[in-house]
Amino acid sequence: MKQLSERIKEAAFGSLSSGQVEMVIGWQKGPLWWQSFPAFITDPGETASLIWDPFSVSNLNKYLLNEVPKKKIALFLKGCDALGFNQLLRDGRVEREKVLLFGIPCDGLVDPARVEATGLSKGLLQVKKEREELVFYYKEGQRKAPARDFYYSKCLSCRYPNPVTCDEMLGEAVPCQPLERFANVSKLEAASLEERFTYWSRHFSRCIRCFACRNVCPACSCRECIFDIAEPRWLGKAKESGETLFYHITRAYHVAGRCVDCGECARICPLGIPLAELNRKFIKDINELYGEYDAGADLDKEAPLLTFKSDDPDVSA
Amino acid sequence: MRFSYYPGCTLKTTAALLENSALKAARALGIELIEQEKWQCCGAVFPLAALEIAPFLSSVRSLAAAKDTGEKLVTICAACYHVLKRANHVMKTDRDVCTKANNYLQLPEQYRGGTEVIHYLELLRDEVGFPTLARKVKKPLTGRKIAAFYGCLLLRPPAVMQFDNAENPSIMEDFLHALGAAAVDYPYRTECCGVYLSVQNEEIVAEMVAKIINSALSHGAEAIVDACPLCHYNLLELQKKTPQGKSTLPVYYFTELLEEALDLKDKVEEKMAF
Amino acid sequence: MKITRDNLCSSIVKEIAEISGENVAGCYQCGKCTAACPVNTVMDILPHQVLRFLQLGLVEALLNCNTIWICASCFTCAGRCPRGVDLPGIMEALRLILLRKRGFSRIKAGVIPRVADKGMPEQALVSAFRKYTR
Amino acid sequence: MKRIGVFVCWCGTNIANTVNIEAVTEAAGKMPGVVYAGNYKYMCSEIGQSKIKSAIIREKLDRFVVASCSPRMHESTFRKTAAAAGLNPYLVEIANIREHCSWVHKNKGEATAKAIALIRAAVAKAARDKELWATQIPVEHRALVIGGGIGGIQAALDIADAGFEVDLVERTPSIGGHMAQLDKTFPTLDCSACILTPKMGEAASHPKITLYTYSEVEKVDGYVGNFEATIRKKARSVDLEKCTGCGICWEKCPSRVKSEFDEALSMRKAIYIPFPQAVPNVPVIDRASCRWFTREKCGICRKTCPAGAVNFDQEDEVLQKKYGAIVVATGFDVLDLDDFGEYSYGKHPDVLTSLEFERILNSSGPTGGRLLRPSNQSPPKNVVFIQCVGSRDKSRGKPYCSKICCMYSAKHVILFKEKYPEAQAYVFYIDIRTAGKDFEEFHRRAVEEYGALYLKGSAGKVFPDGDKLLVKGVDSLSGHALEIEADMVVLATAIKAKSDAPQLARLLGISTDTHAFFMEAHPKLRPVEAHTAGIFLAGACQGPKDIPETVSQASGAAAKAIVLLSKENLLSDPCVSEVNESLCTGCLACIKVCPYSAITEKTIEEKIHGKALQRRVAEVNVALCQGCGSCTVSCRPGAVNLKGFTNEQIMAEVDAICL
Repeated sequence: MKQLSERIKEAAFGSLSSGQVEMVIGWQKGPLWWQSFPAFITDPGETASLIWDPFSVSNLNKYLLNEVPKKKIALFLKGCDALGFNQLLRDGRVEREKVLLFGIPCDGLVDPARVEATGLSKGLLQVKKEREELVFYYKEGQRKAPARDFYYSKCLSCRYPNPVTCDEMLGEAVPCQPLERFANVSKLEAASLEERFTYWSRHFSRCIRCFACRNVCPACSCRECIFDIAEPRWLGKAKESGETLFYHITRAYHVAGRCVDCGECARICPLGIPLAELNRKFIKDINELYGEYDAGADLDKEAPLLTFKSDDPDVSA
Repeated sequence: MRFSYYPGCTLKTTAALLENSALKAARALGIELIEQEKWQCCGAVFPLAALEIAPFLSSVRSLAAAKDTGEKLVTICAACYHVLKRANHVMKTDRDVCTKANNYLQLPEQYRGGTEVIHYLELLRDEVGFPTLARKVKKPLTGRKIAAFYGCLLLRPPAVMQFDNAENPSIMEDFLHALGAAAVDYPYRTECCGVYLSVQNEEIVAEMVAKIINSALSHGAEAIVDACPLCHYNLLELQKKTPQGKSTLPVYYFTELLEEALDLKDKVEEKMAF
Repeated sequence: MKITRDNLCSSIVKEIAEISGENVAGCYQCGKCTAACPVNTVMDILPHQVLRFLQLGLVEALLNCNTIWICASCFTCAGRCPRGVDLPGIMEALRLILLRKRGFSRIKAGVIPRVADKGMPEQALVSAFRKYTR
Repeated sequence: MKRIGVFVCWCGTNIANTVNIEAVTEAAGKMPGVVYAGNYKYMCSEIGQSKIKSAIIREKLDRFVVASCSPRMHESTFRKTAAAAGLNPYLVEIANIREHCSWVHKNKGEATAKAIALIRAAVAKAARDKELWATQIPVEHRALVIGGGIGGIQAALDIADAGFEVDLVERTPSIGGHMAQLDKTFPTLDCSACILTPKMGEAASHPKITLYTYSEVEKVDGYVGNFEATIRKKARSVDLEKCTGCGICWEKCPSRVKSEFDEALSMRKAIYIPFPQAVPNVPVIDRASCRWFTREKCGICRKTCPAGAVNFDQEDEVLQKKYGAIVVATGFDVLDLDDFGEYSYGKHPDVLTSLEFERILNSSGPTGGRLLRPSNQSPPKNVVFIQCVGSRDKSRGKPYCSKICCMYSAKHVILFKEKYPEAQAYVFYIDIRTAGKDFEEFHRRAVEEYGALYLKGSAGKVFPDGDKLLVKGVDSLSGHALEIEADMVVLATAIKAKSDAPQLARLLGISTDTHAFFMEAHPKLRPVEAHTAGIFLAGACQGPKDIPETVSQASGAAAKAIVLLSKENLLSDPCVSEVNESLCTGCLACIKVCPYSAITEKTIEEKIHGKALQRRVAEVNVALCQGCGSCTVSCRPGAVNLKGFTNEQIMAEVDAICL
């Protein structure tokens, strides 16, 4: 892990100081043990502050949409981020030649909530990863625990831990042992209509419409989101359950066939709504109807919902 | 008005009533019906087989005799009318049969269908005229609801008989109106009464007659009138053998009503009383 | 049942055509004859079937049926036939073929006195004889 | 504030019997923006329209709603009314209270409520209507006719006679199509070649017609008035200009293959003309069976050609040409009988399809017109014709009626009996369908004069029985099961769409029905037009048809094409899509869903934070756009809007009904 951090610093310093790029987007450590924030660095001298730790979860590539580079921007991509980057590329929202990509193989990141749930967070100063274990540092000393026990659930079912695209890979490829990702979807599918409606109504009733799920999503890259447009007013402003339902269902449709299954929507949700399950239901259906398709994985493969073939199944039937 | 007249066997025997009343009325209307000398049976049925020549011959003889006088040939019996008219049609249209018939008969002059065969009803309609007839009525049959029955022989086959509109005839109703009676319209008036089967299939015929009588009754008829000795027998006799045989409907020849309306009936009875 | 040109054009089929002067091929089996027939309920072969059997050369069945004797020659069928087929003439031909056979009479003379009542018109008796006996 | 008028139509009793007109008019008068509401018995009539016009002037209406029948019926009528009163025609909305309301409901109260809701939606939409203006598109004055059968020939001649250039593209080496294969034609029995070949010659020599035989249309771009087609002229390997058609080449050619034109009943050479009257009368080399091309040996044709016309090095030629109109006349195929084993087709040489029988009857056919049994070359005495082989058969064949079989089977009976008066013809049929001038009479002749025994019913099986065929069938009229010993069995095989019709449909952007026949724009009122503007249909490619029908449809299609070609400019419907570039993210999903290829990518430059930034957006070609709206639903940011049916308008309609 330390070695990877070093390589990130070197890559950032190298590309900035050579003038190859005008900005590097990476991660910096915040004041608390679980805080690893996005960092935007233009001065080669500041590259030493960049880090890679088990909390570098933020997907950096959506920041590209706000930057207007003259030259290139350098970016660090985890496996899931690479899928998102490809989707932005496919949607015409980024230009490949304006970006220098450093790939980071990643076998999983730590969910601070799980650390808190075990009580290990009390007095915790710092967490580091050593091989398969996490080392928890306290004033009094340190404790160790198996790393996988603390990973985000989205990481446990990750199918692309190694970036599918990059200019330079920083680090060795990691093995991939994903858990079954549709287990929850199948369980929901088996439930009755009423049970499903209750399930989602209960979750959505907590939604505060902060739009974090949309903002973090690499498939949500519109210049102006329809939910923000005043005329026509697609989405009412009032906190009304129908409007909330409309927002989430419409968003699920908008990302259908383009969702890269990075799980960021669910991770970012401050209310813990399992939004990824909604998207995974679409992925499962698309796979069953049109054959396996992983958005962002292969740029040469036709997107099933954007192509018409005469032998497409008749979904209405 | 002078016409050749072909009576036929039935009119001289079982249907004498038909002939007597018809002739009496004719006299009253100033019509001369000259009965043909040496007339023979018309053949009774028209030979349907195209190759049969012999059954034609007696008809042709009468037709030729009428032609000699230059007069139209009048018949009163519907069956004779049917046979004579069809035989005449064949003589007119079938070269082959015509030649054969002439060869058989060895007539002084070849006969080729020149005679016009008319029925007594046509005589009343076309020669006398129903309006004239109406004027000559002395005792109008006012208030009498009478159903006319046409049967087959006058009407069919339509292309040959050309008697009236075969599916919707009106001559008998017009006749009834001329006499002052009310004509009852009912759907069975042109159906077959089945008389050709009466000799051997009485039950079938009784059923056919029942349909006709019931149809007339249900449309308000108080009597039925016909123009054919065969229908007349059938309607009169076989309605007694139908399941509803009890409520019988009086059956008249059309000439009987004519006689009555012209007020000739009493005189007959007077004569008979003498 | 085997259909051959021989039974389609047998001598008896030709004879029927000759006697009746009709071409049975003219019939296209609309069935109007049967629909119009006043005695169709008591026939064993319906009028249109008579024509169909003839088209197929199946004369034997027709010579053994009661239909040809029940036909009252009322000419309703012929008057309404859209093909101008003279079915009563064909019935007559079938009857004649039988009547021309030695010894065949549909009505025996001896029966008449039993069935004929006094009022029966001569014409009914004559026609019965003309139609049903040799 | 908008000044909206509402005009409620009774449509005689069609609407008035089910909808309370007075209540609807009163409710409409109170809707937001409505300043006038009235009703009339027939709004589309002259009187009705003048009522609208005078109300526009009197009430100073700036837009109006007609509550009447489907807009497909009278939208254009009322747009003209608006124009006549000085309003932009696109400021008119139709509320369909007939098809969507009175015709589908019985309860008057409910129907009235629904009519009011529909009008409220139309009023809400009308309030957001904007003036729209049609643009002009120039027309290319040349027509493309695809398919060189009788339909294509007729269409080409008619268009050319009107003075327009026509390119006639035919896939096979000669024009003529199926009609060239026929012997005689029903119901007049004139010789097919005698009436067809003069037309073929006329097409070939017409100064305005260019024939492209042995050629195929590979690609069609563009739109009405401005199509651009790519035509591949396949290498004939014979020079069209040099060849005199002397025939030495095909006499000498040693390769023999089955003749497609003779339905494989005879052999042709590798260098061949399909039939003696072929137009052009120039052979082609079938490279797949030619020894030179398969083994690089032989070359006899080149050596013997006195004109030096044989050219083994000839290559395919690809042309690109522009056309204003396209007539599709690609004809039909006959059904493959693999699924109909009971007829022993392919098992016994004397079981033939009707098209094969046609070749055997034909004097230029494989037997020189002598009607003989293929098995032993003897004259047939008993021939059984079986109709509806694959037609009206929804399980193994086609559910539709092939339409021509009743008539050509009667023709076959007559031609057969003319040759062999003593022979017997049997025809199994399910129904006889002879709708057409002199058709029934023709069929009756086969029955009455030629003595064919028509048997209502089908054949269950054909058994090869020695050198005979035993046909087991039924006469359902008499109720008799039958056996007929036949010398020949002729199967009236179903007609089907060309097997590659769906590909051509995709290439042209037109639609097909469930049986792959090309779809007409309206089955009754627009039977010769495809759904795509500027493309017309002729002949059996649209559905089973006989020659007279094909010819009349071809002339109809030609007339429609001529109307189009004789215009200098076309007015385009202004109800087309437009892209809001500020919202467009450049994902270009719209390009992929557009059925008319009307959307392209373009790069725009904009300034962000003082820096010039280039980005891609979608752009609509208004001439190509047909206003279907597929792009608008594919656009996630809602950047594409259909003029006249904008998202704002649709939302306003939904709100007016739901809120």
